[in-house]
Amino acid sequence: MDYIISVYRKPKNYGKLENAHSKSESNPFCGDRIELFVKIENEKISEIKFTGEGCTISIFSAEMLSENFIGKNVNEIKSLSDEDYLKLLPISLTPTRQKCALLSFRIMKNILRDLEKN
Amino acid sequence: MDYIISVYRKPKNYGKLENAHSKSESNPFCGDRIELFVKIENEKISEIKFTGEGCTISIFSAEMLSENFIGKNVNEIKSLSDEDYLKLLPISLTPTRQKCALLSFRIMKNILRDLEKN
Amino acid sequence: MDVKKIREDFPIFRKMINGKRIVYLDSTATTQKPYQVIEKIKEFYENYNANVHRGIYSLSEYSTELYEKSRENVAGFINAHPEEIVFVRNTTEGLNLLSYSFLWNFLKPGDKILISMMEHHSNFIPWVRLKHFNIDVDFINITEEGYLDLEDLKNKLDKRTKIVSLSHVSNVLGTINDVNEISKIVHDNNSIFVVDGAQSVPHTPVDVKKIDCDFIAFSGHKMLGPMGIGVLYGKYDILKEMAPFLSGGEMIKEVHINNIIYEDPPLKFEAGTPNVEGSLGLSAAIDYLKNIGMENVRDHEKRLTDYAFKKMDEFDDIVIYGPKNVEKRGGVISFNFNNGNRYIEKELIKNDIFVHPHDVAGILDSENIMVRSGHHCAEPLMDFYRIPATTRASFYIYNDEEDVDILMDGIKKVRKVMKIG
Amino acid sequence: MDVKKIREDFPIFRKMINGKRIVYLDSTATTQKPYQVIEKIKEFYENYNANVHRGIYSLSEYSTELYEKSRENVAGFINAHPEEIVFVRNTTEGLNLLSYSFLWNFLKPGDKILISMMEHHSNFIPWVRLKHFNIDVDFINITEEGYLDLEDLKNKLDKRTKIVSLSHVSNVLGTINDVNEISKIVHDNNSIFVVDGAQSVPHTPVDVKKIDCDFIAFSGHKMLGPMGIGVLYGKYDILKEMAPFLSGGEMIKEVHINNIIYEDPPLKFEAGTPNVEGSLGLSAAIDYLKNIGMENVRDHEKRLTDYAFKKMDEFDDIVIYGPKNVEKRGGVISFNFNNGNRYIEKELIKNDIFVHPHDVAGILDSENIMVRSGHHCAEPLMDFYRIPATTRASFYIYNDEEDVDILMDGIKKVRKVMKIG
Ligand SMILES: Cc1ncc(COP(=O)(O)O)c(C=O)c1O
Ligand SMILES: Cc1ncc(COP(=O)(O)O)c(C=O)c1O
Ligand code: FES
Ligand code: FES
Repeated sequence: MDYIISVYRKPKNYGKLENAHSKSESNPFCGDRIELFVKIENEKISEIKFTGEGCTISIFSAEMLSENFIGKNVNEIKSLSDEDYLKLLPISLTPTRQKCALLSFRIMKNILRDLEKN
Repeated sequence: MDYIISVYRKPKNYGKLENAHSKSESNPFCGDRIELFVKIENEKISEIKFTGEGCTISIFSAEMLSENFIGKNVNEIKSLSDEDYLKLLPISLTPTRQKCALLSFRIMKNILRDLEKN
Repeated sequence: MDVKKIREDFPIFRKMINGKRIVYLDSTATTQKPYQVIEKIKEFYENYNANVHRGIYSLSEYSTELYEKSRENVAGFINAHPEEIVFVRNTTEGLNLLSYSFLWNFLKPGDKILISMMEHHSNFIPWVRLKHFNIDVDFINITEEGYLDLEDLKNKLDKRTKIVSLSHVSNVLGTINDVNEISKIVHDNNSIFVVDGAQSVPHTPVDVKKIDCDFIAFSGHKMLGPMGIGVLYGKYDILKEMAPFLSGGEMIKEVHINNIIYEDPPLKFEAGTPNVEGSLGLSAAIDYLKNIGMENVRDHEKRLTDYAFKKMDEFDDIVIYGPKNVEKRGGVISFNFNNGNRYIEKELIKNDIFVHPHDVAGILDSENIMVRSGHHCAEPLMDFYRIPATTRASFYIYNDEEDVDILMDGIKKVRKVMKIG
Repeated sequence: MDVKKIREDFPIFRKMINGKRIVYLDSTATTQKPYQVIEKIKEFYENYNANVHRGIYSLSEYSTELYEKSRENVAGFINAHPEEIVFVRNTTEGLNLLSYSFLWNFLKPGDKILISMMEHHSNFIPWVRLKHFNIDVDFINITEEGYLDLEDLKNKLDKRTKIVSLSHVSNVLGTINDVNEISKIVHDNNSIFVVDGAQSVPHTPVDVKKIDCDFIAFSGHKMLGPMGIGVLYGKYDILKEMAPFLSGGEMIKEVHINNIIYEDPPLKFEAGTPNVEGSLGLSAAIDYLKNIGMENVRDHEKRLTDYAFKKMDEFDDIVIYGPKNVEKRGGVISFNFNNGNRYIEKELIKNDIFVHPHDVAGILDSENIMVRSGHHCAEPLMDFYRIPATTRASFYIYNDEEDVDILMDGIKKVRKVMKIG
């Protein structure tokens, strides 16, 4: 828990990126909103940042996501299910809090999906 | 029971009256309708007849009413409550069937009330 | 099907009145409840009760999970998706939801709605009331035997017809309408097909995909579940386009003074604190029915109806309404004592042929036989047959041949008391 | 009031999670149920279950009697007549009933409805939606401390104002609105006064004659009763004039193809099979509350709130919303960790002052303390305070000083875990 809180209070990747793919979505459960900024080079994630407000879990998850996904291949991320993603986090969550954790992951997926469409 | 059925099958006062006070009402519970004809002389009921369709209880009650009330003083009838009336009948009834029994009594009361108003 | 064993699951059948067991023949109005349903309600309030949605603490999370699991169970039961299952109070509310929501953003003056002469008031009044807004309502005829007149349906379907709303099984005649066939006819006309499933979902397998209906409504209390819970199934794509009906808590994503964003279906249609208890009770009832198998429920009722028909043949002054063919009708038997005539002469008391259904029910009740009498919330149908009422006996999984035999004895008593025949 | 003894009546409080008892502080969302209510439901289904109205057999007659007795009990509880008590599903449905029925034959384009900034979504969205029909809706301001601004009410009341609908007690701020006074103001303007009683009827004596409100709506599940049952009280003379809302079975006198005659109130407003179980459960809950005495309920909650306020004073970075004066508020405490400021700066995570209410609730839950977090279905109020959410603890008859102490320990844990203060 201490770890989660310390990450929550000082997330390293909190902030914005210029010239990045970005998307902002809210968690329907609570209305909290996160904006994700993603840069991709050669089908690989090169940079991720995020801003927004949310509970510990949502911010912690956004930070974890950015730390974990940088350097990963786009297709690798696309193939992850919600369950896969939740397993990457070092905590077990009730269904409601899973929604908090999945907020940034959903935004990530939607950014990739939009790119695919264009 | 036999008595009730025999009254029901051959009610003596079934029929219409010319130049009488009359009123037709239905039992909201079932839609059955009875029309009552009442003649009054010197504040006394001189004649009662009725027509209509209904269950055994309602027809039996209408017949009992007409037999019992002929000769009675109008004020006497007015002072009767529903409970008083039900006690006049030689049967005990569940709440729903009480509505059947009270149909003709309610019409009687309404006829008297209308007369009072005019 | 072991009816004696099934009956043991229903605490009410342990009850004795004047030393006799209850012969309950009014499941069309509401069914009795097995202990599995009653105990589920008790268990919920004793262990998990909390308001659902947006609660972060464990009880609330669990309660939400139970509620959504119930929804999945209901969905599976009629082969729908959980997001297509809206919990309502009863069939009546489900049909009203449709009439109001359609009025909000779908129906226009001059549009037409088709219903039939055999509809329950709940699938009648909500539509007829729309005349106030200059929406036309027309009525599909039925045949004397109580079948829907499909030719009349085809004739009355036209460009203006936006909605056709029909009962799957009639609660008076027992008629099983051929909804698969009707669905095609209605959709060929690009109209929406609403099914009143109050008397079908409890008694026979129902597969919304096969029927391809756009909506079906039914009540929990008519299928072993508790009162106060019902279901409206709707195709997701249509639900998505529809205006909300009730509004308030739970059914929104965001609310600001100048901007309200509604939830997606089904939550969009579930305003206020839902009846979690009811959903659980209904789910337990569905488990009970699935365990028996809906095919078996249907077969059992068909057999009982056939048996009752044969027994009632004995009395040739009794007239039974609705189809004679047990393949085309459910286990609902409406009848009258009237020299075998469907239509009844006025001045009833002038003969010793007719017995008022309320008298029939009253006398049967003195033998603990519980049947319904009256217009069964289908007055237009009573008008059609020119009758004030019928007596109705209806069967479910806890009834057996013995019940039919007791009913026959009861009918004999009615004849004796009323001195007819 | 012997809370320990009361708690023994509630089976759920026997439950242990991780060896600890439940500290339930979310009765504003829904209350727990005493065994007297749970057993009443069980007893009904095991002995008397039948559909009400128009049934001639004994079970149905008895079931009808039970249903109408429940209505009488509810009526007595708020000093109304039984014919003025309409059973609905919950407060939300009661308020929707009004908005739809008024739309049908009372409201005209250009008419105005007044609500306030502190309303629950259920007393907000149904009215705001009427803008679609060109009916105006305006919002009465509240003061920073959370009182209704009566001057603003007076200013906004005008000839066009047909309806004023306000909560009696706010489910976020706890504010008790002076409905007696408001009723006079509203009636002086010849407007109709609707009270959302969801948070008052369960917690304090309510006498509709004294208030002289035209309507009041409340929910059974918030006052020890089961889910799926609620009440709309209305003055009989107004109910009589109103258009029906839901239509279908039970609410009619006669139905013919070209003529429908509706029942008198309250049946006119109760379409379809009613929730008899729910009415009985609610009636049992009312018996339970009457036995304690509503004055005592109110006093108890006042005392607890006072006690909690004193304890919370310890933490000077906690801000509590709503009136400080316990005479003018109910036992609902919404708060935030935010350096004592009501309004919250954006970029929350950038400081170590604010704790997200969902984190508060999550950490409290790990100690079996169940509080609610979020916007409490009052987003416009959240907008007013520019906050995303609050944490809310609320009290009822089964809570005591010990619960408050445990909550305080929980709050200390939150501070420690979240490293604030
Ligand atoms: C003030 C207020 N009004 C209305 C409601 C809605 O009650 P229900 O969800 O039971 O319809 C609530 C419940 O939270 C409330 O607190
Ligand atoms: C065919 C049909 N439709 C609708 C209804 C109404 O059901 P509920 O009263 O549960 O809303 C009934 C119940 O009798 C019915 O038989
Ligand atoms: S509570 Fe809003 S994201 Fe977790
Ligand atoms: S049943 Fe109609 S009057 Fe008795």
